Amino acid sequence: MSHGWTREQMAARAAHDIPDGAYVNLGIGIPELVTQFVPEGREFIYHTENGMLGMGPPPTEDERDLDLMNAGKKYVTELPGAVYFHHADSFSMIRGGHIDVCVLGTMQVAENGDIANWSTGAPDAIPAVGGAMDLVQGVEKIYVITQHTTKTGEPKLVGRCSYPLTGAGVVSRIFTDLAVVDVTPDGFQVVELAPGVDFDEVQQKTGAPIRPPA
Amino acid sequence: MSHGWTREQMAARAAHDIPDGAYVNLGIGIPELVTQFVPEGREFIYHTENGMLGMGPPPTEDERDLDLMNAGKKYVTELPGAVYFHHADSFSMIRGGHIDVCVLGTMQVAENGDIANWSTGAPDAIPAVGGAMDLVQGVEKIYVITQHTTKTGEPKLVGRCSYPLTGAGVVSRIFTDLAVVDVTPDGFQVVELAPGVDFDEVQQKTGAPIRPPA
Amino acid sequence: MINKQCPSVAEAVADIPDGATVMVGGFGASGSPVELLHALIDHGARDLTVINNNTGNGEVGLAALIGNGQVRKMICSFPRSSQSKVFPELYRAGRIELEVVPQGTLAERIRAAGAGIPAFYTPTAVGTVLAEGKESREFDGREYLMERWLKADFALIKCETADPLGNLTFNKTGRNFSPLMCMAATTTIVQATHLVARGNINPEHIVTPGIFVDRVVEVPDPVHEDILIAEGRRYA
Amino acid sequence: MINKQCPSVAEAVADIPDGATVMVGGFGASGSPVELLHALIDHGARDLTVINNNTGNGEVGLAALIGNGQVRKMICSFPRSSQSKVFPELYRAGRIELEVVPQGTLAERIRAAGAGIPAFYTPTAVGTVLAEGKESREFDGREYLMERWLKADFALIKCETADPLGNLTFNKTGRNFSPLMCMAATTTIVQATHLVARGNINPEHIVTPGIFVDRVVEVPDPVHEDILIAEGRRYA
Repeated sequence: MSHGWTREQMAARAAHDIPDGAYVNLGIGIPELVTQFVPEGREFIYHTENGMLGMGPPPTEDERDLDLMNAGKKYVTELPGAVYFHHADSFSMIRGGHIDVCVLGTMQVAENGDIANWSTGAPDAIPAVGGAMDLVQGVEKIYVITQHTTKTGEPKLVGRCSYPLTGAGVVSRIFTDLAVVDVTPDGFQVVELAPGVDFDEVQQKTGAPIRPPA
Repeated sequence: MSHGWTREQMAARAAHDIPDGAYVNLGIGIPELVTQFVPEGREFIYHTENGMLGMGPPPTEDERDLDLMNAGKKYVTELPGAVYFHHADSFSMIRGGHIDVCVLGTMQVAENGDIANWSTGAPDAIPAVGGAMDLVQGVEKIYVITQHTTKTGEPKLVGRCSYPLTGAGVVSRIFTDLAVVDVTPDGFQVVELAPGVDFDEVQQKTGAPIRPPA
Repeated sequence: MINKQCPSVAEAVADIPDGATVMVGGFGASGSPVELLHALIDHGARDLTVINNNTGNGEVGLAALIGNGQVRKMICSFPRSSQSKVFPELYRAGRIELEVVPQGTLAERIRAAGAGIPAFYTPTAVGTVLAEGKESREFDGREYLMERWLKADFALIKCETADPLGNLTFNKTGRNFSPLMCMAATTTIVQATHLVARGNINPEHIVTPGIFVDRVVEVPDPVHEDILIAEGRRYA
Repeated sequence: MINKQCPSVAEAVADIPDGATVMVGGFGASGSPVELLHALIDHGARDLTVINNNTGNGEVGLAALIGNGQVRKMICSFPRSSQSKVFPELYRAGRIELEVVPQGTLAERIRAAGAGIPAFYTPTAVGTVLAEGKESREFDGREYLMERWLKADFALIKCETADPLGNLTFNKTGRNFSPLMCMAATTTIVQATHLVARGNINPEHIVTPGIFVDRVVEVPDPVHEDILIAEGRRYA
């Protein structure tokens, strides 16, 4: 019997909530899987903050251009209608509110929409923020895809983030292996439960009060 | 016997002071004549603030492209090595100090380097500033070419401008029909007298103290 | 498949409401979206705030829109030209408002709006009457003025070549304010002299990425204000 | 005739003094001016402040410059990568300084320097530890941080095609920060994979106008950090 969503199913569920024609920026990790699950009849255009719209899948060895990378420094390709631009234009798209949806992974997300996904704050950690703080402030809808808990079972959906914030009050919706959860003015709200998951399990694995689906 | 400089000679004298390889923005009127007097062995690249470097002379009827205008809305041509860009990039060149010399006409210029060349301040005047205030603040060397006096004999080199300022303390050097005049911390300083002009005439036609050539 | 093509200039401007703020690309006659402006005259929206470097030429395009009484306020750097009579007459009669902005500050305010920068500092206009009422501040010993972003509800833009995603190229100095205005308007409407299939513009040569464009109308053989004026034409 | 061509990378970087602030184009290995960086290692200037998005890869290019002890301080957005060991080791040993700047803020600060904008406001990093010590201010009910321009003495840039006036084009996402850094440095030094005659780049396709460029060196068939690393190479 199935219990919860796989990584692929989480990505597909997130893709389901992205409208046709959206300009989308995808974080590294599970968010990258979104490209494989674009619903029939829809088209998303992918933005990579290092200066491209219309990013396509990884190249074959023959197709590879050593200058054509995504923000995660992986080789990618260009789709018809792609365009290149410099970093100030790229972050104008982000900061200026032109990107419709950003899908991020996270370490923690709080019931007030705070997100912490760039640093553990450990004394020997090398702080590396990249474009995360620009994305969470600039993009209209911030979606998060994440396992509901850490590998050791700690909640990733929490009352307040203990790690240093990437942004305050910015997350709209969270796609976990157990549920789709909205961040509302009243805190976490389950929108949908994954197959075989009951609400009590979600509440138990969430580090803050959460409301059942309506 | 020659007395003073013609418009063409004023432009040639100004061109003489512009170094090889300079990026130059020319105001409307006498400054436009500078292009005809580039000294042998030098090359200037002309910037027009509506989005072009490498502006060439007016087109023949056949060459004319209706979209290719200069800042004075006259048809121009492109020289080899020309480049087009949008207005924010164009004024980044100006404001960011990348243009080496701007040659402007003026209504008044004061001994402290103030310039007034955009409005008489008359009650029924329609204020129209264009790029003048950007140019005088952004360009490293502001040169002025002007008749020494108005048509009615009033000094254009004055103690303080009576017209609304374009910029304060920005003018480096003035090329008039009578003399080349520097703006120094101690006020006007004649650098060179035009043929047949003596210093007393210059002093008499200048609305502020002026020092003779060294 | 995303397709931003719109069948006519009339449909492209049909939802511009009274009271809208409208950016209009072009510098003088160069790059002026004349067909879109004439469609806006036919459409009839009034009480508009219009942002353009100038105030139009002769009695066509932007000047005709102003002459038709549809514009409450102009925001521009240079509201005069040898062939502009319409604006000066209305302005002297107190029937149109004017905000004069230095040209580079106008460009940067528009870019700032598109880039999500609410305010910035510039040395332009320090010590002049255009600094009155503005905050000033010193950085590294030099005085600067604070300027705010400048947004619009709509932008009317002319480009040379577009594809259905709204990727644009421009022709020579017809580029001017247009790429900035595409970024700064909620809804950007473009007339393209050539509309080509997706993938037919080299991705390195695109000036305005389609993300900044909402509607594209093909207008082959566009009219040019200087030609209309030379022919003695007026639009009303 | 203006000609910004320089005969060798060694001559191009020969006047970079100890203590200089140097911007280095590139995002990871993409667009990294490896030959110029290696020339700077050979030249030996020390006590440098280097501005780049990252801190180099493997033990070549920027990482090799850092590893050679020539860099006092890095200003970057992301000083980690799977192949960067040099910087983390020096940083943990307290032998190199680090200023972390969000990527978009880094880009905009560099552009501001080139555009003569001493400061601007951004929403990025509001409410985070990177806002500490920064002025904040509310506009239209939202909080923003004030950020200052970021200038450099030199920029080291890789481009695809250049002409003798310094007009440049780039290759794909090799463009990244490079056009901004060209604007922001007092002296901009470019390595071009192709150097063509004046007039041989379409004026509509030029990305960086020559006014922002001081020296151009042709480096045909440039090496690429990812290839060097795959081959197990290091530069020292």
